[in-house]
Amino acid sequence: MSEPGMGTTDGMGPTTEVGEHTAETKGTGSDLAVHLDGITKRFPGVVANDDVDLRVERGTVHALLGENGAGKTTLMNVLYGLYEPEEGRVVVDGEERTFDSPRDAIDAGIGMIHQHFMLVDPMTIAENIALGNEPTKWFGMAVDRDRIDRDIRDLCDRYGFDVDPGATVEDVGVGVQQRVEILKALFRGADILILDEPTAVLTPQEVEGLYDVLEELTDQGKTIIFITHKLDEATHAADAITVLRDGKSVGTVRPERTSREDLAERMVGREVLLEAESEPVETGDVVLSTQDVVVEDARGVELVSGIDLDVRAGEILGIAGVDGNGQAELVEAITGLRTPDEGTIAYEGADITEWSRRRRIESGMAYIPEDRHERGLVMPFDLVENGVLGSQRSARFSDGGRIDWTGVRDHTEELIETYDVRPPNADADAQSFSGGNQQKFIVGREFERDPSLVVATHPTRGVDIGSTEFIHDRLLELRREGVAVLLVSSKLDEVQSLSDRLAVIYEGEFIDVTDPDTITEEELGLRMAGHQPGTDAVDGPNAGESR
Amino acid sequence: MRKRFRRTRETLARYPLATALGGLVICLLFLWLTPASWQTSTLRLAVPIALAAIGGIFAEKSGVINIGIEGLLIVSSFSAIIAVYWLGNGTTLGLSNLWWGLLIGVLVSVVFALIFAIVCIEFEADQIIAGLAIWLISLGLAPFASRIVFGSPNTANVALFDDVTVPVLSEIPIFGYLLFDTEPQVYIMLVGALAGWYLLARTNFGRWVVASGENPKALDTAGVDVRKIRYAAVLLSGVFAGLGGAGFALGTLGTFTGTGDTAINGRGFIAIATYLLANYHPLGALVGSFLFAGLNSMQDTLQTAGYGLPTELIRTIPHMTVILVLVLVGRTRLPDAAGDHYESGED
Amino acid sequence: MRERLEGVLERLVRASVFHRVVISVAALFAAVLIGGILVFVSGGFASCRAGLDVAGMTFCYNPMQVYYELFFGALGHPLEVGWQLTNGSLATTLQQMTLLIFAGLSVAVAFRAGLLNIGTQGQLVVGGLATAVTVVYAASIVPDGLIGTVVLIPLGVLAGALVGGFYGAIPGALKAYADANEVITTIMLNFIAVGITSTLLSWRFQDPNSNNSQTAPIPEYAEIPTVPVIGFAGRVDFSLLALAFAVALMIAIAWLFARTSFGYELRMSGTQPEAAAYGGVDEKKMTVASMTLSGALGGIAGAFWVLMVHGRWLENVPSIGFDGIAVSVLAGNGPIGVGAAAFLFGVLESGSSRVGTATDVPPELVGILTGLIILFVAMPEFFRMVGRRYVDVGSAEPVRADGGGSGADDGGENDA
Amino acid sequence: IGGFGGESDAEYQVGMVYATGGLGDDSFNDMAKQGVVDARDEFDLAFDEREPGREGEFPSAQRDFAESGDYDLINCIGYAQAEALGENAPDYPDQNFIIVDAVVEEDNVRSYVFEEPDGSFQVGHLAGLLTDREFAAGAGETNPDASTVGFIGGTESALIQSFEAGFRAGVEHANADVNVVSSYVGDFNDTAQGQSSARSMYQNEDADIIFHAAGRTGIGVFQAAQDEGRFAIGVDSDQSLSNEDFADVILASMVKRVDTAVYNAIESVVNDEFEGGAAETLGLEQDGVSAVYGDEIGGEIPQEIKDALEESRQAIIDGEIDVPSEL
Ligand SMILES: Nc1ncnc2c1ncn2[C@@H]1O[C@H](COP(=O)(O)OP(=O)(O)OP(=O)(O)O)[C@@H](O)[C@H]1O
Ligand SMILES: Nc1ncnc2c1ncn2[C@@H]1O[C@H](COP(=O)(O)OP(=O)(O)OP(=O)(O)O)[C@@H](O)[C@H]1O
Ligand SMILES: [Mg+2]
Ligand SMILES: [Mg+2]
Repeated sequence: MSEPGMGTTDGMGPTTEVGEHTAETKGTGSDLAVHLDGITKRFPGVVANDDVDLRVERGTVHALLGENGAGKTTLMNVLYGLYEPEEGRVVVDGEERTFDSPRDAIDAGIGMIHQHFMLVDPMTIAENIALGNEPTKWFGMAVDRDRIDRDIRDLCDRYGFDVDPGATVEDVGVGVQQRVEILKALFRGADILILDEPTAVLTPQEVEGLYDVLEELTDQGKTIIFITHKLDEATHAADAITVLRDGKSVGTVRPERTSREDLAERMVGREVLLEAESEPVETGDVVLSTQDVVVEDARGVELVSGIDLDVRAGEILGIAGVDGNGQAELVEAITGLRTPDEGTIAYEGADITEWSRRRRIESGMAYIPEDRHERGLVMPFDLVENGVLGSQRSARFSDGGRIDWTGVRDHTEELIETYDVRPPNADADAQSFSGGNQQKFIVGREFERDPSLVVATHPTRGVDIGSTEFIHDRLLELRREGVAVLLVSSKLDEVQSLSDRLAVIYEGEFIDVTDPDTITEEELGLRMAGHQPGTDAVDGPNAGESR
Repeated sequence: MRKRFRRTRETLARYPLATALGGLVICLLFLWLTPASWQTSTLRLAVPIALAAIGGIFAEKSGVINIGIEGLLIVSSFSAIIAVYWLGNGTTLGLSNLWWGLLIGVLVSVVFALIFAIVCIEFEADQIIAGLAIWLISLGLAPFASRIVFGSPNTANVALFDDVTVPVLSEIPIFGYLLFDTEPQVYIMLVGALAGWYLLARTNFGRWVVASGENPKALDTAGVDVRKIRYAAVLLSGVFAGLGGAGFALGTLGTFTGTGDTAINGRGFIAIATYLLANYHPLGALVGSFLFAGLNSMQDTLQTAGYGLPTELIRTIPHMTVILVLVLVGRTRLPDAAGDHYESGED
Repeated sequence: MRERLEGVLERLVRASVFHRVVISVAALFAAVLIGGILVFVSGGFASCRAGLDVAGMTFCYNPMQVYYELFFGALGHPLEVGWQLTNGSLATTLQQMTLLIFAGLSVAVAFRAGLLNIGTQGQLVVGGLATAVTVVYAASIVPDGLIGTVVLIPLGVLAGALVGGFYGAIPGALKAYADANEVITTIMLNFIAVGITSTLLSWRFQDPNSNNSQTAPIPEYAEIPTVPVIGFAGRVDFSLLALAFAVALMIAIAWLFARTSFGYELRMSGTQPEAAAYGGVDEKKMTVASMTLSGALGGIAGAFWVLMVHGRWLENVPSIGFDGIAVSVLAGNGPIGVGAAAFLFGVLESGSSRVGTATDVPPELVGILTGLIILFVAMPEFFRMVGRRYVDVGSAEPVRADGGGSGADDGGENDA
Repeated sequence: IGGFGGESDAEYQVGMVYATGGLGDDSFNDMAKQGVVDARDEFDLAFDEREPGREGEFPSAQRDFAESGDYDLINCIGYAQAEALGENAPDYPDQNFIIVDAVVEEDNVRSYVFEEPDGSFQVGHLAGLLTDREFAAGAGETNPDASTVGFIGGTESALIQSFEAGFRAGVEHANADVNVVSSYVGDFNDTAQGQSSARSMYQNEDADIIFHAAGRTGIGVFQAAQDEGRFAIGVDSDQSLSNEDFADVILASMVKRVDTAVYNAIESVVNDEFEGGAAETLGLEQDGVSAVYGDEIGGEIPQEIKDALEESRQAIIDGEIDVPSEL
C-alpha cells in the first residue's frame, strides 16, 4: 500500500516524510546521529548526489535504497570523508563537521564497511582489524600485539562473533570477512556504522545472522546505515528507508507503511515486474556433460571434487552456492580457462577436456564471465574492439589473420541497439560505461554468437532491476530456441525462478540436484551452507566460510 | 615438479624467520669451510647489494617499484667520495670527515629518491619508466660532475674507513673475526638488515607499508594517508641505498669510476633480483646478497687457483644463478598494488 | 563553463595521438630546459680561460652553443653556408635512427604485449654475432658480386632475426612456463649475452688478423648498398635502403597491431591478460610469441648494425637496445611514433659527438638529457596539471563550495 | 654561436682520439694526454679531444677530425684504432696521423709501438727476486716463506696477455721456483672486483707482489696491497706519482712512455719534419718502456737487485734474452 504522494517522482519533497518520520520520535534534530543536509556531489559529467537530505536517528537501522548508480555509495563516501561534497552540510551528533579524510570521520565515531571489502588479503584478521589504529608499546617502537588480541576477544564476546584473529584474510570466507569489517569499525570505537551492500555475497542464513548482529549493535546504542538495492532487505531489517534515484532523494519511509511494489516503483520510476516466469519447454540432447571433474589449486587443495553434470538443449541448469565453493573453478574448467586435474568434459558428444579455450569458443560455447571488469571486457578498448572479443579469429570477422573492422563495427552497433546499451556510442571506452550497461553489452555479445551452450555466471550481479529483467527475458528466449544454459548465481530468486533443474554446490561438490519449484528458499539456503537434504549439519556453523 | 617447488616456496614463505635463520646457518657453514679472503670479500661486496635490496623492499612493499636503485647507488657513492675529497682528511665538528661523506652520500640519495617519489606519487608516472630514467640520469650525472671537478670521469682517491674491532666478540671462533672485526659499512649492513626487518615486521609503520602495497584503499579507509606512507617508504629506500652506495664507496672503493657502467657496475640490479629471491624479507635479502657477492668473489678464487674456465663465462655465473633460482623457486608474489597509482577517493 | 572546459581538456586527453605528441614535445622542452640550466650552472664549477662573468663567478659553458651543436650539428649545421643535405653528420643521425627504429620496435612490441623486455640489448648482441658469422661463412659458398649481395643480406638479416628471436623466446618461455619475472631475466640475459658472445668469439670467431675483439669482416658486397646519386656517398656507413626497410617494418608493425587478429590479441594480452585468456588467447603462447617477435626485431637491429655500420661484429656493442627502451617509451609504444622518437635519439647520438669536439661540456650531458626526457615523458600528469592551471587562469573562477556554508539555511527549511 | 670558453687561435691544432676507457685511467690515455699537454706548454698549440666509448666509434671520431681539415696532426691512441685508421688514412692523404701501439702502413701515418713484454719482463724479474727474500718497505713486507707473485689483467686480450707473458718470463728468469698466479677481472673499471681479486691472491695464495695491467681496476690492487701489507707494481705511468696515496706499496711501475711518443710526433710536425709511413719501436733501449722504481719505497730496494735488473735489461737489448710476447 502506498503513502499519499509517494508513488510519483521527484516533485514530492522528502520534507513530508521526514517531517512525519521525525514527528513520530523526538521531533527535533537533537537525537539525530547523522544529518546530511543538501549534499551535492558531482563527477565529471555526472551529478552523483543532487541536493540529498538524510536524517538518521541514533540507535536505529536506516536503509539506503536505490538502483545501481543512484548515488548511494557516493553519499556515504561523503559522510566518511572520502569525497568532499560540492554543496551541503554534514552534521554528526548535532555538530557540523568537515571531514577531509576518513581519519576525521573515524575520529568522529563513524565506521564504514565498503561494498568491496577493504581488507588486506595477505594480512591476518587481527592485523586487519587493528590497521591504522594499532596500539603500540615501547614508546611507539612496536605494535602491541597482545593488546590487539585481547581487545578483539573482548569485542567478539560482547557481540557474539566467532573469528580466529590469527587466520589470514585470504583464507577465510566472505561471511567471516564481513564480520572482520564490522569488527574493524567497532575496534576503533565507531558508534555509527555504514554498511554498503552487506548482503550481496551472503547465504540467507548468514543474512539472518547479520540481522541479529545489527540488532545487537543497535541495542548497544550504535547507529546503522545500510545500503542495498534489495527490497526485502530494506523492509525486513530497517527502521527507516531512504530511497535514492538518479542522485536525488525520493523520500524516507518506514518499512511497515510501504510495500515492495511501491518501493520498486520509487527506485526505478516506473512499474516493474518483480519475477520472470519460466514456462516448461521440450528439452533435447545432452549438450554439455562433465564426469568426475576435479580442480585443485596451486597448493593441491581440491576446489572442485568430482562433479558430474548434464545440460540438455533447451534447458537451464542452475547452480546455486555461496561464492568460493568451487563454482567459479568448475565454470573455468568447462569454458577452457583452466584444465581440470581429473575427469572429462564432453560437449555435443566430443571429449573437449583438452581443447583450448579458442576451440571451445569456435564450437559455439558462449560464456558470460563472473567478472566483467577483468574478463568480460578490455576496459581501455572501445566497444567496437570489445565487440570482437572472442571472435577475433572466427571466419565471421576475419579472413585468416586480418580483422574486418567494418563488419565488427556494424555488429557492435547492432548489439548496442538491441541490448539497449547506453549511451549508444560504439567509440567510447568500455570503462566509461556503467556496470549495468557493460553487463548488457557482454550479454549481448555472447548471446548473439549463435551459441549452442551458454554458460552464464552471475549474469545480473550488480545490475539494476530494469536491466535484470531484460537479461532474464533474453535468457529464457534462448532457451526456447533450444540453447543449453548453465546458470551460476548466488542470487537465490534468480536461479530459482529461471532454472529447470537446480544444483547446489558446496565445497566443490553437488549437495543436491532438485526441481527448483519444489524447494523453499530456506531449504536452499541450508543446502548452500552445507546441510545435506534430510540430515543435520555436516559441519560447524562456520563451515561454509572458512576454507 | 613445479607444484612441488611452489609448495616448498610457500612453506618457506610461511616461516620467513626460520627460513632466514636456516639460510644464515648454511651461510655460516660455508664460511667455516671457505678461505678467509673469500669471506671478507663477500661481506664487503654484499654491502651495496644488501642495503639497496632492503631499500627496494620498502619501496616495493609500499607499492612503488623502484628500479632506479642502481642510480641511487651511483649518486650516493659518487657524492660520498667527492664530499670526502673536498673535506679532506681529518674531522669536522668532532666527526670524522669520512662519516660526513657517508652522510652526504645518503642525503644525495634521498634527494634523488624524493624526486622519484614526487614523479611517481604526485605525477603518477609509470614507475618502471621513471626508475629507468633515474638510473640513466645518475649514470650520466656522476661522470659529468666528476669531469667538471677532476677533468676526468674518474675521481681522485680518498681514504677508506678503518676496521672497527669489537672487543671480546671478535674473539668468537669461526665468524667472530668476520662480523666483529670489520669495517663500519659491514656493521651498517648487518644492523640495517635487522632494523629493516624490525621496522617492517614489528612496527605499525611496517604494517602500513605492507597495506599500502597490497590494498591502499583499505589503508586509506582505515584513516592512514597512503601518500605519506609511500613517500616515507621511497625516501627510506633512498636512505638504505644511500648507505649502501656511500658505505661501499668509503669502505671498499675509495674512488669513483665513472666510465662504462661506473664503479657500481649493475649491483643495483642484482639487488632487485636479490629481494625478489628473498620474497621481500630483509634478512632474506641479506642472505641473498651473500649469495651473489659470494659467487662474485668465488670467481676470483677460482681464477687465481688456476681453473681455466673462460673468464667471460665465469663472470656470467651470478646472472645465470639468478635465472636458475627464479625458475626453480618460481614467481615471487609482487604486492597486489605494486606499480599502481593511488589517489584517495578513486573508485 | 567549467564543464565545457573540462570537456575540452578531457577530449584532448582522449585524443591519444595528439595527446602523445603534445606530451612528448613538452617533455623534450622541459628536459632541454633543465639540461640547459645544468650546463650553465656546472660551467660555474669548471675552469676555463674565458667565460661569462656573473656576480663574481665565471661560467664557462654556453647552453645555447651546446644545443646549437647538439641539434644543428647532428644535421651538419644547416644554417651555415655551404651546407649539403647529404653530409656526414646527417648520415650518422639517420644511421642511428635506422638502428633505433628496429630496437624501438622491438621494445614496443613487447611493451604492448605487457612484457617489459629490457633484453633488446642482449637480443641485438647475439643476433648481430649470428649475422656476422653466418654471412662470413656463407660468403665462401655464395658467388660474389650482385648475387652475393642479393643472397647474403637477406640471409644475414634472417640469421639475426632467428637468433635474436630465439634469445627473446627464452625469457618468454621462462615467464610463461616458470613464472620467472621477465624484467629480471632479461636484465640477466643481457649480461649473459655479453659473456656468451665474447666466449664464442675467442673460441672460434675471432678475426685472426686483428688484435681487436671482433669477427672477420664480411665481404664488401654483403654490406647494405647505398643508393647511387641521391644516397649519401662515400664512407658514411649509412644506406637509405636500410632506412627505407626500417620505415617499412615500422608500418608493417603498425598494421599488425591495428588490423590483424594476432595484433589485436597481443594488445589485449598487454592491456588485460585475463580478458585475453577469456577471449581465447593462450596466454603462454602469446607471451612466447610476442617475446620472440620482439627478440627478432632486436636481432634485426643487430643485423643492420653489422651489415650497415661496421661490416663485422665487434665486442662492446653500443647500447642501441637500451636506447630502444627510451625510444619506445617516448613514442608511447606506438610503432609510428617510434620513427619520430628514433630520429630524435639519432640526433642526440650524432649531436653528442659534435658537442664533444666543439665544446668543452662533458659528453655525458647527452646521457643526462636522455634520462630527463624519459623522466618527463613518464609523467604526463605533470604536463596535464600545468596545462590545466594554464586553462583555469584564463577562465572564470570555478564554482566550488566546500561542504558547510551554503547548506546552513536549507536545514531549517526542511525541518519546518 | 660562440661558447663562453673562447675560440682558440693557436698556430697548430692537434686532434686526440683516445682509447676506449678514456681519460682518467691513470695510465695509458692520461700518458698520451700528458704528451700533448707538454707540447702545448712548449709550442703555440691547441688540441681537441674525443673519447670514444667503444671500438665502433673510432672510424667516425677520426673522420670527424680529418674531415674538418683544421688539424695538423691527429693522434690515434691504442691498437684498437688500427683498422679504422687503415681505412681512413688513404681517404685523407694530406692529413698527418700517428697511431700508438699498432702499425698502420700508410704514407701519412707514423706508428709507434712499445715492447711491453720487455718492460713486463723487467718488473717480473724484480718481483721474482724480491719474493724470496725478507723485504719490508713503506707499508708492505714480503713473506719469505712463500714465493708467489701475481698478475691481474683487465680483459683477456692479446695485448694484456703479452704483459703477462713478459712478466712470467721475467719471474722465471729470476727464479724458476717462484709460483705465478694470474687472474683477469674482465673489466678495466671495476675497482671493487680488482680489490677482491688481489685480496684473494694475497691471502689465499700468499702472493707478495702483484703486477696489474688493468687500468682503474688496478686501484683495487693497490688498496688490497695496502690493507694486506704487501706490494704492488703499477703500469703505464709511474703510478707511485699519479696515485701517491698508494706510494707506500708501489714497488715500481712498468712505464710506457706514450707521452714521449705523442710529444715527439707533435714536435716533428711543428718542425716540419713529420715522417709518415714509418714505424718506430720503443723498447728498453729507447726508454720507451722501463721499470721505474717507486717514488717512495723504490729507494729501499737492495742495490744488487737493481743491478740484476740492469743486467737483464742490457741482455734483452743485446738480444741475449728472448722475451715471449704470447702466453
Ligand atoms: N569516482 C567517480 N568518478 C566519476 N563518477 C563517479 C565516481 N563514483 C561514482 N560516480 C558516478 O556517481 C554515480 C553514483 O555512483 P554510486 O557508486 O554512488 O552508485 P550506487 O548507488 O552506489 O550504485 P551501486 O548500487 O551500483 O553500488 C554513478 O552513476 C557514477 O556515474
Ligand atoms: N574512477 C572513475 N572515474 C571516472 N568515471 C567513473 C569512475 N568510477 C565510476 N565511474 C563512472 O561511473 C559510472 C558507473 O560506475 P559504477 O561503478 O558506479 O557503476 P555500477 O552500476 O555501480 O557498476 P558496478 O555495479 O559494477 O559497480 C560509469 O559511467 C563510470 O564511467
Ligand atoms: Mg557501484
Ligand atoms: Mg554502491
